[in-house]
Amino acid sequence: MSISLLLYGLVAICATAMVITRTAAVHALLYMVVALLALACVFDTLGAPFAALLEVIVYAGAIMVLFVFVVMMLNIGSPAEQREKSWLSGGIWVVPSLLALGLLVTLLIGLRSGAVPAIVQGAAPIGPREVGLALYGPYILTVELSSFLLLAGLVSAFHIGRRIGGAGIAPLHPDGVHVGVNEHRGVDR
Amino acid sequence: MDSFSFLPNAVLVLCAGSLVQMAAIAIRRNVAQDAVLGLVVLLASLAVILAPTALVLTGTLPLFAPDAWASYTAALVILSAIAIHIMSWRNSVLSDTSVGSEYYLLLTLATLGGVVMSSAIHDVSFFIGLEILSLAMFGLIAFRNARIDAGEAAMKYLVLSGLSSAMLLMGFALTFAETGSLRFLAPVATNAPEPLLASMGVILVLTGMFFKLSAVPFHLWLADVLEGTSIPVAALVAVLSKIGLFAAMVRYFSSINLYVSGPQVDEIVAVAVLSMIGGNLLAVAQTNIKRMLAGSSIAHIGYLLVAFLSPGPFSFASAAFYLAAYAIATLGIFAIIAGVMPQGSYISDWYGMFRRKPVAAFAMSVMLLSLAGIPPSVGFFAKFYIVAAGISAHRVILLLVLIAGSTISLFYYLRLILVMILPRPSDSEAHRQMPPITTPWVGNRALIALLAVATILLGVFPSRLVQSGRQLLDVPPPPGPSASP
Amino acid sequence: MNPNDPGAALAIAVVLFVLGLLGVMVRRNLLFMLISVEIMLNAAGLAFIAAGTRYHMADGQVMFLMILAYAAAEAAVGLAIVLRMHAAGRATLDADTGNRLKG
Amino acid sequence: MTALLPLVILCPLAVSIILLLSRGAMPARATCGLVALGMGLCAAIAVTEAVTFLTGPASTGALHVVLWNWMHVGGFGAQFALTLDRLSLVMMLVVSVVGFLILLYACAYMIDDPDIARFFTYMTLFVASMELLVLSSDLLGVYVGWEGVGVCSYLLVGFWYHERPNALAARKAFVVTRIGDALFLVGLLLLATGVGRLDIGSVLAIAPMAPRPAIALGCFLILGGAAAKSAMVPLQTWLPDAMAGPTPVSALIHAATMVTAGVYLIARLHAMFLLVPGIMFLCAVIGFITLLLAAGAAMVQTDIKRVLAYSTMSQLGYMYLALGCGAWQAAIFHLVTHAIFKALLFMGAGSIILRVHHEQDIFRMGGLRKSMPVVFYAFLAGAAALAGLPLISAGYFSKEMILTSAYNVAPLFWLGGVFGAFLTSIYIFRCVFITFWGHERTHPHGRTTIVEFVPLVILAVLAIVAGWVQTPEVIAPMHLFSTLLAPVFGPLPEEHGGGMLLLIGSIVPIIGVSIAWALYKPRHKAPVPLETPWTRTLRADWGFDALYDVLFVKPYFALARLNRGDAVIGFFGAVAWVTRTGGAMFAHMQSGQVRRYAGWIAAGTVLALCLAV
Amino acid sequence: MFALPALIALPFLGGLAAWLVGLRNGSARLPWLVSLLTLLLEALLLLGVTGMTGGSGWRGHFAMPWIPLFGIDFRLDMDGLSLVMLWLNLAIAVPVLLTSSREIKERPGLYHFLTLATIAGINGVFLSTDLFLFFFFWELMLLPMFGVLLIWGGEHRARATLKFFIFTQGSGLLMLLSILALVFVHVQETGQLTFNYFALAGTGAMSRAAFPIMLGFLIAFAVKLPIVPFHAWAPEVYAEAPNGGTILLAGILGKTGAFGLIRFVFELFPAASAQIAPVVMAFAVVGILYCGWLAVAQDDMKRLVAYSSLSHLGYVVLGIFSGTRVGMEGAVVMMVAHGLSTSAIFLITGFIEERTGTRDMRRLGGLWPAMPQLSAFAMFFACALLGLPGIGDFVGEFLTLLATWHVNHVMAFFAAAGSVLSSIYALTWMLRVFYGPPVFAGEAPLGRPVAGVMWTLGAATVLLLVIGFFPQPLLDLSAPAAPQQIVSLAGGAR
Repeated sequence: MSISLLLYGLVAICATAMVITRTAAVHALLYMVVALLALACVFDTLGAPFAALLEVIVYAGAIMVLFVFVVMMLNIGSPAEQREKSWLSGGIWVVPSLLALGLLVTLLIGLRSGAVPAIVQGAAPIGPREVGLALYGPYILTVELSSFLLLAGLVSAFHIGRRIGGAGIAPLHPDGVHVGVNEHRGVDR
Repeated sequence: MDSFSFLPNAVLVLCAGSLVQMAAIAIRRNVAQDAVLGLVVLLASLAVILAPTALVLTGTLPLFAPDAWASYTAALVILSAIAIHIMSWRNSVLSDTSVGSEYYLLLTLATLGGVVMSSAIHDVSFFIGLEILSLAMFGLIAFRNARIDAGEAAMKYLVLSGLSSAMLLMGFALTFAETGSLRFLAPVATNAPEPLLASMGVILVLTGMFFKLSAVPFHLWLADVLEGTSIPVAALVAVLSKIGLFAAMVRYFSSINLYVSGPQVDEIVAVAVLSMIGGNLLAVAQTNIKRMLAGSSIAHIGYLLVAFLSPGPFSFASAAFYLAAYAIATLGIFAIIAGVMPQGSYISDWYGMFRRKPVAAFAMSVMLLSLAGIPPSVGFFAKFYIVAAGISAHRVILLLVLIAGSTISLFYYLRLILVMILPRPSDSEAHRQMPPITTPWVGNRALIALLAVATILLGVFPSRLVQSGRQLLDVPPPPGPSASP
Repeated sequence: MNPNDPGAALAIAVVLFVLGLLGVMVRRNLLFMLISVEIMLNAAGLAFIAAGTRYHMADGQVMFLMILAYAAAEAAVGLAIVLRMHAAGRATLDADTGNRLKG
Repeated sequence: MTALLPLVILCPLAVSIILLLSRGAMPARATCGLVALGMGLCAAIAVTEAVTFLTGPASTGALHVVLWNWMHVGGFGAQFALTLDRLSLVMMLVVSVVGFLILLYACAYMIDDPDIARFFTYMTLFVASMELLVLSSDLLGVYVGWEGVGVCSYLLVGFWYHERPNALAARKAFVVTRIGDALFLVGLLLLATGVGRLDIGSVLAIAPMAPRPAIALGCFLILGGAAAKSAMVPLQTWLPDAMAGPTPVSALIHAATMVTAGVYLIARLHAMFLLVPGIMFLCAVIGFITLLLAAGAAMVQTDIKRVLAYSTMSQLGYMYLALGCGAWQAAIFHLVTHAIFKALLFMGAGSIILRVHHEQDIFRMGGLRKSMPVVFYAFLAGAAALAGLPLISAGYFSKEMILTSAYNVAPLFWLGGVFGAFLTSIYIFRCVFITFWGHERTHPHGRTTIVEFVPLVILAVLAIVAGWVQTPEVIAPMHLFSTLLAPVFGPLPEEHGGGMLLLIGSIVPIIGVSIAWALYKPRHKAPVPLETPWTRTLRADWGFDALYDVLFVKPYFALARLNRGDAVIGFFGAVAWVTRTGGAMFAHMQSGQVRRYAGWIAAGTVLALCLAV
Repeated sequence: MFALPALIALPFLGGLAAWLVGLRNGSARLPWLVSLLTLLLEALLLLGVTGMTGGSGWRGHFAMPWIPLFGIDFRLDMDGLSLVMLWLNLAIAVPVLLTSSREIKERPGLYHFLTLATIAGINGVFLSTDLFLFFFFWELMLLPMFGVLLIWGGEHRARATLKFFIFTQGSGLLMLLSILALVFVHVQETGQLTFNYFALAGTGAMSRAAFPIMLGFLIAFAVKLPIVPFHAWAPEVYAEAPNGGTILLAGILGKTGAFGLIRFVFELFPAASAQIAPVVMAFAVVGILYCGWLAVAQDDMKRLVAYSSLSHLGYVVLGIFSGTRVGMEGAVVMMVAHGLSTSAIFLITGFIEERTGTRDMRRLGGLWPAMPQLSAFAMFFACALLGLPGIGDFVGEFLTLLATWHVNHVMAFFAAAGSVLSSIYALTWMLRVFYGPPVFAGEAPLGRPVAGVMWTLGAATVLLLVIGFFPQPLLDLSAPAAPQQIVSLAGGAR
């Protein structure tokens, strides 16, 4: 079981590494789906089948699909890939890698020195039932409030997306300085 | 679990209100009607804060604290929201009937997020409040459809906010892994020798908080966002979100002994120093008034952190007072900009304002002096209060930095006043036409007048506010009712 | 290694988290940034679940749900912004160039 | 009678104030009348006071008039009080009488000047200050007069302010003497600290009990102040330039009174100086050097007033020599005779200058003997007194008195003094011969008025006969002057080698005059000034002026000019620059690139985590 | 009872009235009259107050609670020192307002208001004996000054104002820090939270933290005075301010720093200030020489006078830090005399600027024949600058030097050498402006003298002479009362 956990984890890590290094968006998204599926397996191994399911359904199923839609809408072609390749070359990796490495090392040190975990031996997995009880028991307020979170996201996304069709973007002044009149026009329409 | 939780009245009212607002939009779009509705909701939520009773739900986790600190900061958040609401009205950006209604809805939601945060005593409620606010802010920041800047600002904020939220969550997760509790900072209570993992978690949490507070070096987004978005939203970013977050931060650390130098305290000290110096230096270099205010805002967060780091008889009271002073002055400035010269984003646009709009210029000067901490404005007493707190906690080095920072800040505050007094130089920037000057609508005028009068009156007679503040906050806010984790 | 030891899972979470962070720092394409942020959020969720397992508490999964909700909402809003910026003339989704807000 | 004493100061002061308030509206003649009246009154009161004092009961002691309490703080007190004793009596008489005569002369001299009111405002103010200086019983009061005369000197040197050189000379005169004043002031601080008050009587009473180094320092500082006022080396450079003022000013201030204030001061404090022989010796050396240097410089001057100026310095050198040798009576005696004959010389020169179109170069004069006989004889009398022609001049007796005392201290001093006298007789008669003999090179115009004549004649007579009040034992047992001052200075000490010295002292001036005649007797060719590098240096005050210019004046102004913007302000400017640069740096951090921002966030977090680890 | 607060309120209200009156009809006459009336009333009030005598050196007292939670009172006390400073303030105010009508053409009402508000603030500084209140007034008196500087200042006023603002406010914050530190030390020792000057006096004297606390006060006052390394704002501000503002700044505003040094640094921390006294005195001596030296190089008349003013303030500092009674009283006399003489000189330079249109001495010269009376006054005040005995400045200079000599001979020597430098710059000023061939030729092209200016100068002359010859009443009056003298009274009041 521990082997499988590590295996799944390794898959997830490799897939994620592929995600952030791909030049083509679609490839990256596919690797992302792989990573998410691997993670779902990790969840399941950890005894969280409900979370694993949600991971597959919501993350891989909904969110990633949303990304794919957008990629399709934007129609990013091969010139974009070339550009991505050029962006990813050279010294651009150095500083971020160092920072990431620093973060990784420190966090891993923290993990190693963590207090001995209070492991509940042989416990049953925390299934949907337990989660449901928790959600609609002690966390009922949280659930209610998260609906407002979603509402805020909804309204925001709706509002931002709403104007795409219209010609609501004011042209830029050649020198990049906004002219007040333009703004007025853009607004008053 | 036979635990129980309070549900702050304001949260309830704001939730219900936002639903009503949404329904109203769905039924019939009318900006004026929706705006009034939003204002009513905000006022109602303000009114219920003062109500002595609070809803108590049994069988739930304790998510909210019903204490004075929560009421005070919630009231501050709602009052800020009301001010933002008032200055938004007749804003040229929002006068578009097709989208204006959502603006007020988002404002209500943002207020909800702020209020939730300010009374949160649990990681979950804090996270939810934070994200309600963030999501509402994405929409609000991007609200200036007419300009690409708004989109860019929203994008930057979104990516970085996501990053910092992830950090925050990682931090929560690590502390949870270490302590098994999602209550605010149970680790300190449970584990006597501070475990490394938990303290790392706290540091990650701090990253998330500092990002939202825009403390150096997590501040870089603020200036861009303020510049990119519309003025009322800038006020929201600079004031409302910070009040909520600072309130939560105070509560999050209320059980840590801030006297003892640990990694977290060291980090906060370092960040406070950097913010006071960096924010002011940043503001000095700016020519854009909103970016300048961003720098100023960063610096003020630094000052607040000094109060935060000075446990003692004055700590929270001084922070509370400072929050109010900062909110009054900053909101006042944004209200004036919004009312008088919504497009006057460059400092040089404000030349000769004392001749063109003497009252507004005077009010602006009062606000700037308050931010600079010069009597007889309330900012002076606030700074005095903070320095008193710092002195009583022997934070001498921090205070020296505070003074250095304040001295730098004088430069840019005064420069703006100076620009308003001086006539426009004939040679420079002659090619650029001045943005038009408008007359603020009566509500905004009343708002400006109220804030200006409050700035001076509270500066001269701070006694009452201090008194009530001290009564409210005599004891530091507890992490919550004494329920077992 | 104890199979129920969530330490390994936490380590995986940390690695994923760092990879996500690296992605945000390295990529210039907005879309990849959003994906990287999703990775980070996901890693945080994994950490919660792992921690929840350690104490055998459902709280970790509840937290994961909240994260999920936020990730979904954020992705939606983020993608909306991406679309809008694209429509506004940012053909390349490059977050570096064409910045008008700086200094 | 004590009530009258303040009037000596008050009369000229009142005149000054009236003239000031008149704002020049008064007619010139009325102004002159007022001045004559005021100064006459002053002189008359002074004489009356002197007579009453000498005949009165306290004639050997001192008479104190306390005017008012000036300040009294902590342990320190100072009063405005006047003291009349025999020394101040002599000084008062010199100032009042000579002053009266010179002002009378000035009435004629300045009558055509439109600014005559201003002139007399300053002049009378000067007299008042000088009277205060000599009468004050408190050293701080002396300092008031001391500075007052300094300012008046400044004002009068720069009286014709239209010309920049005059103004420059005035500033120079004041600043150089101010250096001495500062020393004097420090000396006062020292005394005030030690004594608690600056009352001369108390100071002198306590001085013997004070630690010697302190007294030495105090005496040194006061000597410094006196030396600057009296244009002694090394602070002598201002006096020749100060001749830029109207000639009566030179007569009154830069010959008769102000420059001798230092002599008076040291004589006044002689009891203290006696305690420190080293300072006395220094004083003598200063006088000795000055008398030789100035005499040398006077040899080659071409400007008649500068000749007289250097002669003044030289004569003051004699006085300092006398002071240094402890010959107080001799110094004061020479002071009095010098006041008479030098005032006479200056007024004579003034009359000449007035009539030859303000020409001051003696080589452009000549032959004035016939056209201005009265002036000629008066000038001759003065010159004789200056040269110390035996028996027929006042200067002879006083100078001999000094030389005799000097011989008793150090024969070298005597030798130098005699050499100085030799030079003196040469240069003054060079001046006389060139000016009054030979061809007329500038024709005088106008007439010398009676108002000018009267003071000239009176002083000429005095210059001839005044010396007889005090003669060497060898000639006549006449000791009026030393007897007069005996209560102050004690009896005259026993002197040795009187006869021989006297003989040499009497012959040397005659030789000098003869040499002058040989050199400058009337010839066909007009005399021209000697032009060699040496004479040029000598003429320019031995190069002192140039040296000081290079050493002090130029660097002072040039460096100040260089630092005009103030380096300290520059420092704060640098701080501001650093701030701005820092601001720019922080602004630069905001590159607008999201991933950079993310990088900063990560960096902050990593650093904090490292803190934890 | 209410005389002391009235002293502060009256100018403020009068100024407000002047402003309002000026708003109603734009003429300059009415505000002028109103402020004149205000000054008259103030003078009467002050006259009444002068009669007040209390035991123990404190002559008047007023107290009411303000922010009781912090132990902050609205507390005013007056001793002889404050009385002298109040009179000086009034004396300086007269020419400032009297001559305003000539210079201030634009918005005269506002000018009168700002000036009078400054004066009110200064009065507050001189009277307050609650440290918070003191700080409040300390900052408050500057605000209107900034307005004066900004609205009516010269060409580079923006820069100058910024400098002034940053220097004074920055150092003020340092003082705030010190005040609070002192208060908290007091709290730790007695458990009583109070800003009362008298209560804190004991703490200040005793505490081991006295030295750093004192330093904060010292720096704030040193900036305001200013003492030399902190003087960087002064020349520019003096030069750029309108003449009324310059007079106010040099004449009285700077003196608040000296007042603070006496009242707060020296009386609160006698031991600590005695400890640092040699250093401060050394700076003062350096300042005397340095500024005296730089004054000579200036081309701008006002800058020259500014530097001379800085040089003279060195004597004040010397006197105060000599730690002797002689020095203290000498410093007070110096302040008064310097206030009068510097104001008069700035009045003169202002008048010259008004008439000739320039302050640049390279373009001036030979003014004496054109304006003989003014020149005569200039001569007199130049003499005051160079410390001519018989003029008030000398008394102060001498007493401070005397006190310095007590402490350190070398310093006294160099300080006395400053009188040589002062004579150089004062006479250089005369030389470059009034002497020499006339640059502005003609009979009287510069117009007739103005009676108001001349009378003011005459009054200043008379006052300086009176101080110079009869300083004793001033000396007797100006001795600061020790805070310990009122401890019992304070206990009773609280």
